[in-house]
Amino acid sequence: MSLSKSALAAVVARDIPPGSYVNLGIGLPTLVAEHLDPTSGVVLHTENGMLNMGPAAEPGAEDPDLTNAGKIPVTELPGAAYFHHADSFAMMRGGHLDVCVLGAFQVSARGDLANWHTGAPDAIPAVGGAMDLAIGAKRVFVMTTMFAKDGSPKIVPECTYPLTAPACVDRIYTDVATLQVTGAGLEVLELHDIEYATLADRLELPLKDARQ
Amino acid sequence: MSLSKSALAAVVARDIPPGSYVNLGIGLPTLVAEHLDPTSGVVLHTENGMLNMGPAAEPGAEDPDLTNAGKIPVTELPGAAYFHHADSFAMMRGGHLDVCVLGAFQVSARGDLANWHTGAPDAIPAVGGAMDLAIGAKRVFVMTTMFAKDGSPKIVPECTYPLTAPACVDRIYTDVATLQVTGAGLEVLELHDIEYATLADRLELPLKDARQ
Amino acid sequence: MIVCSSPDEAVEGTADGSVVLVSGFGMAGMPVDLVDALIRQGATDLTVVSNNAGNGDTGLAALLAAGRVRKVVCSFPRQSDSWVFDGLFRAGQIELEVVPQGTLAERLRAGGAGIGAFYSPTGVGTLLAEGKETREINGREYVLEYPIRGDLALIGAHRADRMGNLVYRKTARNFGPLMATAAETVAVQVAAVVDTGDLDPEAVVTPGIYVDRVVAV
Amino acid sequence: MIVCSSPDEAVEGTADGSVVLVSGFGMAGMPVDLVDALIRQGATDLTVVSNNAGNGDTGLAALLAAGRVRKVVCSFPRQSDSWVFDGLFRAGQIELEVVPQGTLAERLRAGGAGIGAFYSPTGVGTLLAEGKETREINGREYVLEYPIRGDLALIGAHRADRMGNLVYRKTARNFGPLMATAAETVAVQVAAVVDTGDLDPEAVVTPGIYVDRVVAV
Repeated sequence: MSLSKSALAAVVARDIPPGSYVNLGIGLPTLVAEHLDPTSGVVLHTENGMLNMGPAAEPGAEDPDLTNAGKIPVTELPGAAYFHHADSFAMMRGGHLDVCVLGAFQVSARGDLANWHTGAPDAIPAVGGAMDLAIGAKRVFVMTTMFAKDGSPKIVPECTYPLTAPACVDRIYTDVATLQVTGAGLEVLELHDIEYATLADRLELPLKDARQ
Repeated sequence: MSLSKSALAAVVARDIPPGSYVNLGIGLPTLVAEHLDPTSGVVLHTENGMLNMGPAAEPGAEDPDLTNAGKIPVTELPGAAYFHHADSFAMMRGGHLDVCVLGAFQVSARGDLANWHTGAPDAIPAVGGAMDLAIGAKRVFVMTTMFAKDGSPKIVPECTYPLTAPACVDRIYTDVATLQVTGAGLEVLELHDIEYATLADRLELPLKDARQ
Repeated sequence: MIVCSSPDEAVEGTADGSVVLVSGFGMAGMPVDLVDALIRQGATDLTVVSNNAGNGDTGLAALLAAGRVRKVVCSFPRQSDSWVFDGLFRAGQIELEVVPQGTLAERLRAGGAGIGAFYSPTGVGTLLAEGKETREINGREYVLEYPIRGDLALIGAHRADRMGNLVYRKTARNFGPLMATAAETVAVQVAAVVDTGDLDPEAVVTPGIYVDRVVAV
Repeated sequence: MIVCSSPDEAVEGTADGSVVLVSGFGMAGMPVDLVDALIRQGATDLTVVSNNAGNGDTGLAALLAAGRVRKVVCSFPRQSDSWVFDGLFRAGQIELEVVPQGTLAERLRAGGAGIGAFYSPTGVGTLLAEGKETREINGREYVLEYPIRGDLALIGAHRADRMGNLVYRKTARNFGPLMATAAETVAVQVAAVVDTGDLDPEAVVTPGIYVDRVVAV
């Protein structure tokens, strides 16, 4: 079976080195937090101005002044620090975050990311911190399903949606495969219940099998 | 008699509006603090990272972590705030200080200020915050003696020393006269024990008598 | 610095056509009472700079619904509860400038810090850099971004002292300290005004020099 | 983040030719023990970025006197007690780049914040802008300034927790928070290392993300 959302989050969590400073994007990436070993020393950053963010607040214990970037009430861990938006984004833009995990509409073979705008004529564009995260973190992980609901792949030769940032993605985690972006194209690191040949056939781009 | 340093400082203090945020430069301008009415609500900024600076520390009560820009131990008044250098100079560069009072080697008829470098070949250049203050404060007051020790005027048609900033000075307070810099040259606002004709004769530039 | 007796006093004199900076990330740090006062004050044809374009029906959303806003400059207008903005936008009744969140913050900081412009790597190669000047510096491409300043800033903070020194609370800090530096008139709503000397000078986030009007709500 | 057992451990591995950022305004915030350790460590041909060029015979002045510094980037080298630097400079044994104090601070901030360059009004029309690119923006002239980054930052702070969060004390804060963002390796000396959770999260000035090594002295 391809990976459930939770199982995919566990795979991403596995690959985050202990002690990393990490930003988890809104939506699917938020699930990664639940799979981080509390003893790993991984510190979560939320771009609305906090380091050492804790889990979501228990019902009834929400504090409207303490939310994550998705505006969900969260909690504070010992060693937390608060700062304003210019300091928070200086932290990102300046390359101080070790990893950020982002969702995606599309990722191209060279690591271009599209995750903020469908390009639909009636869409209201809303970028938030996506572009800052994509260019800022030392390593950008994308977490997504490999195929859209219509069956078309989200990993594409060239993005057709408007870009968030060119050539920014390091690794792509999907329900059926983990892919590494290299200067020479995409390498398959692991597969989940799919044959290599099947995947290669469904993606319209060259792949290299780099499974151990 | 021309004004003593202390009397000159009192004249400058008189012209600082109540409630102003003020930076007093190193040296002579520091004396202005002693003449500010404590009920005036004037708040002193020191560019090494503090607002609401108090008087110099009493002997024996010095704190090496609390100094002014001249590295003299000072004190903290209620309502003080500390900040780092980028925030402190953003405050200046961004035009948030109402007045700064600076010393001068020379001031030109159009308000060019030279106060950081004699231009002597063996001088070690040291600018500190002089250029930031000169371009940043809403109003720049210069406080100096009118004449150098050799009798030459410090108010000159063109500065011969390297500039701190062009056209930045609003008003010049000296021991013998207070001058306003205007788009049309210098206006004499008050004289201290010198005849207008004598002053006009000793300065090699046009003056306008604007005394009330 | 004036301690005002009402939010209405704090927004007095706002002119039509003003650029208004509104703090908050969603509702955290949103100065709802000041925005409500601005609605009563009546200024119109406003440009609003804020991270979002209103949530639900209060605060900024109410100002938009009252038809007072010509243009919104923000990073993230579209949310589950941004129906007021969505309706106005789709009806062509409001202008939108979308700015990456970090660039929005940095442009406000530049506005307050007297920086003429700066080169940012954010947005390079995207729709949001189209038409903007770019430059390669040390092998990396940057886009030139200009400061943002407001005529009025409306800010939600936690506590003020009588000199206008401010502290914020948790992630409600967000854009407040930046907007406080970048507007001609800065009005702040707080939960309490405390005596001068009651705030820790090491922990003051916005020094009073930036603050013109404070009101406890 | 490592809590080191000695200042020597905190400066281990410093390479010859490094750019070293040294906090402090005069002696306030000067990491004297780390600088002394750097002298023992032996790295040479250094470029030092600091507000001053050493005071008296300790700290930065001692590093200069030991002949380890090729170049100083600072705003104010000449002081009543800067005899070590003065002698080296007059003997042509050290290079000097003078930078206005606010520009020095802003260049360090830009280095930490990923800003490619910025336009500053400071220094326009002076010797210190000679040879630099200028640009008129909205009727005012600006000079283009580039970021400063270091290989190593040596910082004097007040307290750290075990995650590297820092607080400073009074005007000893000065350049520390900026330099902490702008170097590959950041070493900090503090009066005490406290337990994680003992610092007020609202009052942390330098978050631990910026800090690599801490030593209590």
